[in-house]
Amino acid sequence: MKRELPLFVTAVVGLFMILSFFVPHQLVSVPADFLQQSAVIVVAFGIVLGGANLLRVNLEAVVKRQPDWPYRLVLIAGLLATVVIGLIEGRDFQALGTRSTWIYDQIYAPMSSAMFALLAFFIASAAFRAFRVRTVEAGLLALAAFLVMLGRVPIGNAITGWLPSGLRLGAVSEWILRVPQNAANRAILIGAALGVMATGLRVILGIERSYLSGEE
Amino acid sequence: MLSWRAALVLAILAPAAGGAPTAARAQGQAIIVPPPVIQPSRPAAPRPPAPAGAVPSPRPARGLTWKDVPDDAGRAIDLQWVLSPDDTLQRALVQGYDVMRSENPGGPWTLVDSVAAGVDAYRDQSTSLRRNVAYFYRIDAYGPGGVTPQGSVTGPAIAVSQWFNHTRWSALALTMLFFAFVLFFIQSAQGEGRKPFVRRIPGIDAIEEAIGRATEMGRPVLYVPGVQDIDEMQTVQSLIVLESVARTTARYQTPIKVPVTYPIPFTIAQEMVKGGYLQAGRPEQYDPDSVQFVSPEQFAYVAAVTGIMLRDRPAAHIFLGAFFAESLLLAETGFATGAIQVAGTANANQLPFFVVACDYTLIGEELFAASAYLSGEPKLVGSLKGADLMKLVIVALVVAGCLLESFGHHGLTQWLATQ
Amino acid sequence: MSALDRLARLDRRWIFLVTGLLVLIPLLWPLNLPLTPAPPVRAYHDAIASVPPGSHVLVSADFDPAARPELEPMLRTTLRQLLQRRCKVVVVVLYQGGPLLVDQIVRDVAAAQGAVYGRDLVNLGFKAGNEAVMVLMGQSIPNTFPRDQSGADVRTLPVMRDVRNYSSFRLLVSIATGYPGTKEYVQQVQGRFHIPIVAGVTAVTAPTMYPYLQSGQLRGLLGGMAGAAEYERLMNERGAASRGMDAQSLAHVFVALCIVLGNLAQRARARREEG
Amino acid sequence: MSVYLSHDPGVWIAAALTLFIFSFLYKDNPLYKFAEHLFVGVSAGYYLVLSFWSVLVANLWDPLTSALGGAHGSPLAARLGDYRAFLLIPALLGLLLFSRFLPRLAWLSRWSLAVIIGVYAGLKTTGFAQGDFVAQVQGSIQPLWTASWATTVSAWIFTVGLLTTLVFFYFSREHKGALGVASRAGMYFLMVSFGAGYGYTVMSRISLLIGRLQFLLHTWLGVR
Repeated sequence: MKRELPLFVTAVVGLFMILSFFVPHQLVSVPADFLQQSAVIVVAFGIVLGGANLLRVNLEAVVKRQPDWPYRLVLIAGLLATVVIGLIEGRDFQALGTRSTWIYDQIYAPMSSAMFALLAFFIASAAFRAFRVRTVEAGLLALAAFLVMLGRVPIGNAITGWLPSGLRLGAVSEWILRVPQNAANRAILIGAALGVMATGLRVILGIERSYLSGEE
Repeated sequence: MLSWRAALVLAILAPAAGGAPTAARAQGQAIIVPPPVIQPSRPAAPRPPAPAGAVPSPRPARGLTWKDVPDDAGRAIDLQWVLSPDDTLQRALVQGYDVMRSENPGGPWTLVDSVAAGVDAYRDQSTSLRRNVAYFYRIDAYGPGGVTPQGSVTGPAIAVSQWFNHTRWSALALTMLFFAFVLFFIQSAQGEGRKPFVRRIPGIDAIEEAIGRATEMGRPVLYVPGVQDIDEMQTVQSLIVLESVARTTARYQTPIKVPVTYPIPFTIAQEMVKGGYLQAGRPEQYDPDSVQFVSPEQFAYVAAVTGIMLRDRPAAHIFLGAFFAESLLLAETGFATGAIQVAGTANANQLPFFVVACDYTLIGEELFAASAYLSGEPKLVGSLKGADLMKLVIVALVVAGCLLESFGHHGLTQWLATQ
Repeated sequence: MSALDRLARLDRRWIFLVTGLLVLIPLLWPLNLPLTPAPPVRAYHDAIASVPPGSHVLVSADFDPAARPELEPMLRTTLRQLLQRRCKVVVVVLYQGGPLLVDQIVRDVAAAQGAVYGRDLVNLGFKAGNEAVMVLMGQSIPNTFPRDQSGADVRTLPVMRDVRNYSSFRLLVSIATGYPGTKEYVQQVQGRFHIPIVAGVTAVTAPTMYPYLQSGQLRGLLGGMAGAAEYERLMNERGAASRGMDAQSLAHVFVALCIVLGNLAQRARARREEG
Repeated sequence: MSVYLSHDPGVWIAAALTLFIFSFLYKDNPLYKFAEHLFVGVSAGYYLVLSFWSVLVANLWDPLTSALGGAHGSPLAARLGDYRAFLLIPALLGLLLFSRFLPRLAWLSRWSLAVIIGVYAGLKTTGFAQGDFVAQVQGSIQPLWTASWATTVSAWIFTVGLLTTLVFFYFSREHKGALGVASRAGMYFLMVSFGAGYGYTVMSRISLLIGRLQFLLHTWLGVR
């Protein structure tokens, strides 16, 4: 029962949500909307659960003096400071001039951007080390990358300015994106949509029941 | 022929084009009742009484028609009217129109809303509108010279709730067809009790190979279930695959590390790994800390995962799920550590980085096939067959559609149209 | 050891260094290469330019600081174009890391354009729940966002007086970095509520948007910093995106060069190992 | 070119943290580890506070207290967007998640998971059916003969690319013979698409670095 009833709930809720996509009547659309609201709320509870868990795991690491415990302390301090300040500042914690805003602007945002900026370096390094042209497939990949990369910046058109406008790098890269890229992309989208729908159906009908596995 | 909806959109997009509505067709039964008694001050209207003299009050709007908005829960009524002849740019006699509503042709009237001059359509979906109630509508033109009620009222207009959204016929038909295929193959695979044939998918086979390598080297396996929450089906799929992977690592007695971004998938990932160890008959070896909640922030997560790669040095990296920009950081850092890497995602724009920097990549649908393929269970594999049959239907649809379009027939395209 | 051989063993940190310098130098000494707006960019600009003055436009700004260099110039220029057209702008944020950043940009542009907050535009702030929120907005926006970013009751704001749900808007502008973003708007909103959508996305997501552009589900598209710069060009501005395009050009050439050199080096090594 | 250093301590902290993260490019080091752990802690805390105020308080606590306080009639008279006392259900489901801290009651959290998974599986199934499946199929249908030869050629290449790539995803047969040829062509289209994606992405990545360098140069060092 600990497993079957929840599976039954998933099935009922899932089928009802599918139904609500096709049936606008209030007897269906209002409960469906309520279920969506509920899911949003439960997920928010989950975030609190996650925070508590993070705190527990790292406190344990500090208490046990694991090798990297001083860094864990930094993590705990960051977490607690952000949470406590945010809760004290109340529902307007995001207003201008609050401490939460300061933490966001001076700590969270710069680090997030800096991590993201590392990608610029990695993309060059990946191009140098990993783009191995040994097969026709890899050759096509490299060629398309080469053309699109240059075609997307002003310099691409500048160096092919002597060609008719339809053959300049900008136009060629647009064509690659619009035709072959688009075709393959669309097949991926359609295939993935079938995958999502099949997985969704299997989960809803409890055929793929394992998301509620573990012991009884 | 222009559909009513298209006409409405056109009318909205070209408000000042001479003022003639494109298609004012009476779809609702407009009954003409005697003109209402014009009172100098109407209780519901916010407009001040007309100043005497100076500017003439505008001539009225006319030809008001209504239509119940289709495919909804009886929450809205569409109105359309013919602009006042004075509603032109040259003669600034009309500033706008008041949409008036009453449950009685004789009033009392309440103001629903006002629209600007040049607008000849309105969708009444105010919260005060109730379904299955007969309403009467009137459009009052107002300007500097005062307010002129429409000469007639329209009604009774009733918003009715519908049981089926007709714009979704094609989605319904194709979804049901697909579900029927999947269920049929699941059923027949179950009946026959043997696994239907599925071609080899190298990327999925590589997962076990990678775990084997890690075992030989005595190093852990890193499993990354994407960076999205549980509302992403790729995350759900990845968590399902995680159980099979955990079963294999349990059998090989190789530690597994699963850093997770969101709490709900974290909770499920714990269940999955535990379940995998249970199925492998080694529940005592399950380490609750092998699954680790990190942070929903994608780059905080990446920072933590690259930390694991550099410090714990797993020999196999498995990235399955929804990925965004972090795919390159993960795959390239992983490449540098020399680990064997298997990736899979349906996020088409991240596939290039995985293809370049990983040993094997599951592309799009292959990710969704992974759980069925790995489990080898006949009924799950059966669902792959259903998807395959659907692909043949799609090929047929596209070919037929292209041919029909080439010969100038647009029926199929219109049937599929969702907008 | 030949030069190519040495290249094959090159420490990746040298590549990091060159990349950094190629981006840094043009920021200090600009080259001012010319820009030509691509058709999807022009369509984006024209879609906004054809919204009648005074009508409402919904702007969903779904990005965090990480996507700021690409999407902030788009959001700024879009808000400027909308406010100059006297459109009523309603901003929402569905992406988790974004609310504060977006609020700063919105207030900044509003102040510069002399727009009055609450009358000409409003920022409804963030709501968690991804697509579920998008669908909820289709029922009622004031119910989904009872309070704006600064906590004011939205029903008291003049700009929200005529706003009920998607049908109150002439156009939806989705400026988005990932999930939830443009794709979800197309799936959940465009399909259900039939509102025209234009989008500004990062260069990464742009190729996946082409199918939607071709099928008419998107009316216009800005892709990455180039899209932002070309849009600035159409608006006759020279903003942050236009200034960054020189660094882009050099870096692109370098990455292309990396592919060629990497392969030459690898081939040389392979030949030597054979021989 | 002139330099004018920022006087804002916040900018100095932001610049330092940026450089700590960049130090990873040289190698993993204590400064990077410090930034990494601080980032994880602060970001998790930020999401917690955000969910608390913008969902738990705004969408649950506020409507619930006003409904139970009898602010507008019966607490059970729910309507679209206004669920009153029914909100106790998600509140209960949310609290059940915390049963995971009590091993003997941990199974209770499955109820919450069951509802969440049901809602999203159902929502996604139809969302993808309409947006990615039907709409994409419809969008792929185009005339194969047009007045312009360039459009016609593109239409053929597009259609062949789409169909062969779909064949690549066909699992029920071994890819041999005609199927093998088609699937190989599909593979080529996929590779061109990945290459194009890689090339297109470079711009995005460089943009981010430009953004950070602009911050360091202009905001922090004040280079004019």
